[in-house]
Amino acid sequence: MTLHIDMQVTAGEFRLSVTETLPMDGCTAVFGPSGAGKSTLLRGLAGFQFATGRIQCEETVWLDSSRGTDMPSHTRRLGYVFQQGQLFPHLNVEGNLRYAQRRASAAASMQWDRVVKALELDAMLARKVQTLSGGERQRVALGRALLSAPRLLLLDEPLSALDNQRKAEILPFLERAKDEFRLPMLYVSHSLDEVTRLADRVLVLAGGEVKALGETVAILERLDVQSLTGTFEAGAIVTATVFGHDQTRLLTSLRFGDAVITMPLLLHISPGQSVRLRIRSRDVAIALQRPEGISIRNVVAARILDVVSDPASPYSEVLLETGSEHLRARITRAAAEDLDLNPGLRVYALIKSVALGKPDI
Amino acid sequence: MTLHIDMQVTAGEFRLSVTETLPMDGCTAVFGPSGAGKSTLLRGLAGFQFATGRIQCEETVWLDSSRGTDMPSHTRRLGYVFQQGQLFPHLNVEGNLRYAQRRASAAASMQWDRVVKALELDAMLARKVQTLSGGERQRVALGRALLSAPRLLLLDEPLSALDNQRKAEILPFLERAKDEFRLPMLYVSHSLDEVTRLADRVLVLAGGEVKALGETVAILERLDVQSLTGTFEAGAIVTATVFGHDQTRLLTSLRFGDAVITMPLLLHISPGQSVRLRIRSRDVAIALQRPEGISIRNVVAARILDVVSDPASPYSEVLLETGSEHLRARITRAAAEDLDLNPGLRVYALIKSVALGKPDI
Amino acid sequence: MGLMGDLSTAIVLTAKLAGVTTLVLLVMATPLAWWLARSKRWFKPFVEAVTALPLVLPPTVLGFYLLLLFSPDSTLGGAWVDFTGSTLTFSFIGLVFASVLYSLPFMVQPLQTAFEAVDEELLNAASSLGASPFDAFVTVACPLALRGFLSACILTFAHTVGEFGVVLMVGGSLPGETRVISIVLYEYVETLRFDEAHDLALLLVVFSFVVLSTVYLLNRRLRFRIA
Amino acid sequence: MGLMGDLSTAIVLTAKLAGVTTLVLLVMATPLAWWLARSKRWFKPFVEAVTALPLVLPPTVLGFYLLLLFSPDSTLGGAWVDFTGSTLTFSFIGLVFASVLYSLPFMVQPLQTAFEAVDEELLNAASSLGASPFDAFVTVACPLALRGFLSACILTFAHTVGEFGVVLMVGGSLPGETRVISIVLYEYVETLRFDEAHDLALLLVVFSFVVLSTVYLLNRRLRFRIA
Amino acid sequence: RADEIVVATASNFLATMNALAPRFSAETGHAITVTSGSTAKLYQQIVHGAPFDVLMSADQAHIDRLIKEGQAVATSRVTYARGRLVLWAGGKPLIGTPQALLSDPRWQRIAIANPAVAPYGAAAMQVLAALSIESRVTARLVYGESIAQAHVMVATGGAQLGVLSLSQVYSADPSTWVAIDDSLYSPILQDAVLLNRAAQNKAGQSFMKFVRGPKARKIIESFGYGLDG
Ligand SMILES: Nc1ncnc2c1ncn2[C@@H]1O[C@H](COP(=O)(O)OP(=O)(O)OP(=O)(O)O)[C@@H](O)[C@H]1O
Ligand SMILES: Nc1ncnc2c1ncn2[C@@H]1O[C@H](COP(=O)(O)OP(=O)(O)OP(=O)(O)O)[C@@H](O)[C@H]1O
Ligand SMILES: [Mg+2]
Ligand SMILES: [Mg+2]
Repeated sequence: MTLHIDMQVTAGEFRLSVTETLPMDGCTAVFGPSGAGKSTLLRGLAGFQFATGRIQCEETVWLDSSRGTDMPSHTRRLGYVFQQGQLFPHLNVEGNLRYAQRRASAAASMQWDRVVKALELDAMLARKVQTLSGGERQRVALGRALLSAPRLLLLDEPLSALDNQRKAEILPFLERAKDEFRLPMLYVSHSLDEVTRLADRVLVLAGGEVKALGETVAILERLDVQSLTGTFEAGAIVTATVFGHDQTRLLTSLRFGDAVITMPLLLHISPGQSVRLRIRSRDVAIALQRPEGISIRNVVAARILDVVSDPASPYSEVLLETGSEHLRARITRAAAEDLDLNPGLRVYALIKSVALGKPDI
Repeated sequence: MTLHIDMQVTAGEFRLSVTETLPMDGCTAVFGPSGAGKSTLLRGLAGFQFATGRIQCEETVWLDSSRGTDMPSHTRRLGYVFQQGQLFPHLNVEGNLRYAQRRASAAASMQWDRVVKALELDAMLARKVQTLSGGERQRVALGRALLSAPRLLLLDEPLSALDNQRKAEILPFLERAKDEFRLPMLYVSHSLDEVTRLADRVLVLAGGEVKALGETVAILERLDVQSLTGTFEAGAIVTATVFGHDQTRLLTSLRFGDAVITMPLLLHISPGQSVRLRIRSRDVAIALQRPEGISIRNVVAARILDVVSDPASPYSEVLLETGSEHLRARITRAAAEDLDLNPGLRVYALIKSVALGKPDI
Repeated sequence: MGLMGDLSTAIVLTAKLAGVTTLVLLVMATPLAWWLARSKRWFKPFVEAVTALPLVLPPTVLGFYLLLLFSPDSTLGGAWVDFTGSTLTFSFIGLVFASVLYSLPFMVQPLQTAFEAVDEELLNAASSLGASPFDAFVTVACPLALRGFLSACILTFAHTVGEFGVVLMVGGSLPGETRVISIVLYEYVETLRFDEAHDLALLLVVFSFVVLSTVYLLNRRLRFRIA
Repeated sequence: MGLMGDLSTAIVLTAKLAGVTTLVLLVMATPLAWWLARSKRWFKPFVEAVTALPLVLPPTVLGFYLLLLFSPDSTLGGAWVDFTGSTLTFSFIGLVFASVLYSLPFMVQPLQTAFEAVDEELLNAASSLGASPFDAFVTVACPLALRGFLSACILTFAHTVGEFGVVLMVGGSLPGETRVISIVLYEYVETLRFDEAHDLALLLVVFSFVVLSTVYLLNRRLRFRIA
Repeated sequence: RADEIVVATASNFLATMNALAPRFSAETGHAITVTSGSTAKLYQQIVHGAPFDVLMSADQAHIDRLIKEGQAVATSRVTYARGRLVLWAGGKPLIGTPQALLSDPRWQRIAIANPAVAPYGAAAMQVLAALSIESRVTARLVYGESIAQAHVMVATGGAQLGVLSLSQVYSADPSTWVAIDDSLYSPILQDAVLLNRAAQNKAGQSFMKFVRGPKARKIIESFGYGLDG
């Protein structure tokens, strides 16, 4: 069950060349600077743009230019959310949604109520698409793609026009689409939080080439990737196991390495299950002794693996180990020097519970 | 030097009604949920949409429906960056930019080099606009608006299609446009960091009405506004005075209230000058005693003014006072209870220097 | 058959001819216009040129050549007689053939212009939703080109009503078969029956005005509802 | 004056008439088409209907009424004589007037279709950059409607070349003044000079084909460069 | 001193006129321009100020009208030709009486000029009436705008038989056409007249004289027209 890509697309002076095999489940984030070729990759996969090479989705060969195979887009069964929406101007909102629904299988067309409800499209069904605001338009585009019951969902910055509240509301819906319907997605986004939340793996593109592909955890920790993607949000991704929910204080306790940490309630995860958390370097502080009388609840014993300082930066990155997990702390160089932090030193990592909550997407 | 707005716009069932007077300098952020009427407000001001009421920009009456005055858009001398770009498809990138330049005053047309350089448009001047990526398109749209040498710049989510690195590169350019050319702007954005960075004041719209207008500092602290705008990034905005730069450790020290804090170097601000910092609640922790041997450098003595807890939330908001400044800390309810935090208690606010650095926009 | 009978026969015949011609062209020219709007083949400009050619020949001359083509002695005309048992010349069906050929550019050109204005990305969107190219053409391109269809149909219909050079030559002015209003009106003018000519011309103009206004009004209403 | 001389005079005259008519209509019909494309007035559909009316009258009949209108005895024709000293009928200028009227729909309709496809938001963008409505019309709407202009000009030009009913009536077939190719060709057919008719028709068709192909080829090149 | 005239000619006479014109110029030194159209069209143009000097009509009715309306010089009027009807089948040898030929259903389509607008058409209808074969023929008739168009219909094979003017087939092999007896229709007399604007025009007057002259008559006759008076 894989999507095998060995594709070249030429657009003017730009050349995209991608050779990768992606699993056909979960969400693959496509990450990279503006002009990297993210949209071009998606368009090539969808068959909107002339491509050469070979694409095979599960058993179906979409493209094989050596044999002259090139399945037309509409038979590839994919949903596409365009960067600019591309709603049909001659249909109203309901017309746009029904357009997709009517062409999907019967089973899929039963999604109607769920999609409409989740994206809060009820109130605008009768509206002309010309009268929608930027955010409303993108919600309709998303709903339309979901209603077409695709085998693979290609999303080109679907949430960038939405406000934080709407993003926070729609993200879980995408998560559900991914988990419940096992709908594989390729997700282009500039937002690290969206990616962390949704993506199982990340494909980093720059200059039309794949710079990295791997598990979200691993990729987002790589400093070279971070400089490519222009993010300052270095961090570590850890896997923790839920062992209890505190319904009064609305906290969930998790075991992570040797430590127990708490974070805002994760009700949908039952005890025993594990979750993935992204802990940003900037949210981690270091103490030499276990501090008392402090509001920071999560104090994790750890050992310093490395301290990376750069005289051109005010910061030091401290790499920590706790049990089998890694953490990163970004502190000022001044602090690292004053505390005399060195590899091997046993310290305490301080992590605010609040930082583990719903991310600020 | 003000922009006086007393305008009503009706679009289908939606009705926008705004009566406000905005100073014609600096940047006014327009903030609000999707569908709030932000674009409608800008379109009404630009004269793209039929509006009634009165708009007066400095001495010029743009609209006065009681007298039948309605200045056509092109005489209002405003720059507009559209949510969807709206580049001219029959011109290439240079053509689009020259289109604006040729219609601007001679003095303004000398901006060419600066604009092209700042937005890195050189390499794409000869390109067809159809071949631009989403982010490139928006950069051209921005450049075009700047080159038209407007008296007022209306920006409708100009950066939402850009990656973090580009955003970080363009923001300073907007800041310069605002400061050096004293170009007033109305800036629609969903990003709190953009707003904090650029805006002198914030106009909060919801359901076609102004919910709040005031200094960025004051507005962003208001909880009602925060729930309206769907942001979780509650915080406080403090004014601090620079008193020294440490060139080795690349830190700047600032006096703020009774305390001294350090943060990554702010070289462009000379000692004695003051800066505005937004300190997010989530970046502030509370300790009962001054902690030792900890990487958090900024430990500020403060007094608890209020603790707001909500049984439906795992969090408590702690409002702190230090000198004449206020701070907010978001901690878990559990921590607040365990530490027995109550109004009047003297505590220490812990603020990571890192959190004060370049924001994660 | 009285004069009024004659006239009303002619009116019905004209409406029928213009209607059938418009319908036939709608079916024939739409795919052609679509192809012209989307194709990138090197020979496309030449097809475009051929499409416009019927315009440059004076109607009578075009009629002359059509007569040659349709004549039972010719290959086409002969084959037609063999298959149908009746001649293509001096028959209603022959008139339709002639009008279709003559009015082709009026249908193709506005349609092509309208189709070219349809955003390629919307067709991509349709295909991502599972619409085949034909489906997308019918459900996206055509509705978006509605105004082009209207314009094309009006030009074609009106032009067929007004045309008489070709019709006279190929049709032979047979009452009830090929004698359309334009021929009747022509005869009035030629025989100096000015009063009747004025009346008929007025009738034609008023009727056309009413029909056209209605179409345009409906179009407006339609567009307000659709778009 | 030899026959060939006669023919070449007719060719030059035809080109001149079609060219002038197209130019005049370009200037006159463009603002009209723009207004029709953008206006939301209640009477717009009626103006649209009037614009299409010249089509429904048979050319000879239209010619007859134009003859009445242009005649020195009429108000318009008389005023023209008073002002210019020459008659409108049986003169080149009269032919231009007649052709302009007759070809109006062919210019207006494709232009209107093309203008309607121009995105309102792009005009807003232009005005935010300081372009007056006229400026935006010239620098944004017109280039975007390029294909509509091409289509309109070709329909108009070709139709004026092919038209002879009106021209014959209003112009009177005066060599060098009003005797255009279509009339010459018509006369060849009428006087049974079929060989000459074939030659001339072929010439006309080949020439038109070459011109049209060139225009379409250039248009393609142009579009590749512009868009 | 040479003058210039414009002669408006009925379409059916245009070919003959084209032969006459150079002769006239050579003889008198006057320049001549020939224009043509259906007689009705030319009449209307004259009424509305057309710059024509002479009208060569296909009938007498329009000349009557012009004279009555004071548009033409009555004294200049002349009958320059008499049209004759023939049957023609597109060049195939034709044998038989007009009556037999017209009645023969083998001719599926018979082209005549539109009787409403063309004198030749009206004459053709008179022939049918005189032979009492209207009922057998009418259903097979097709109508050309002019006698020339009727000829074209036959020449292209669209119609199989035509009631045409002798002048149209005169130069062809006589076995391909069958003349119709003059007594079966009232004579198709074609008149010419000098128009008012040319009343004082030397060239106009000399043209009227030329048309009556022997050289012109010979040419006219050579095109298959009869000559009366
Ligand atoms: N037809 C074309 N001709 C020339 N260059 C093109 C063409 N299409 C795309 N490009 C260029 O290819 C590069 C990749 O474009 P693409 O749209 O894939 O970028 P992207 O990664 O989606 O960027 P963004 O985040 O800004 O949307 C860009 O530099 C773009 O300008
Ligand atoms: N012509 C119209 N007819 C009906 N409703 C309209 C029309 N134009 C705008 N609206 C509605 O008015 C509201 C405000 O739209 P507007 O585009 O100003 O929102 P916005 O604040 O810019 O939202 P976003 O952040 O999503 O861009 C929306 O609900 C929109 O759907
Ligand atoms: Mg993109
Ligand atoms: Mg908006």
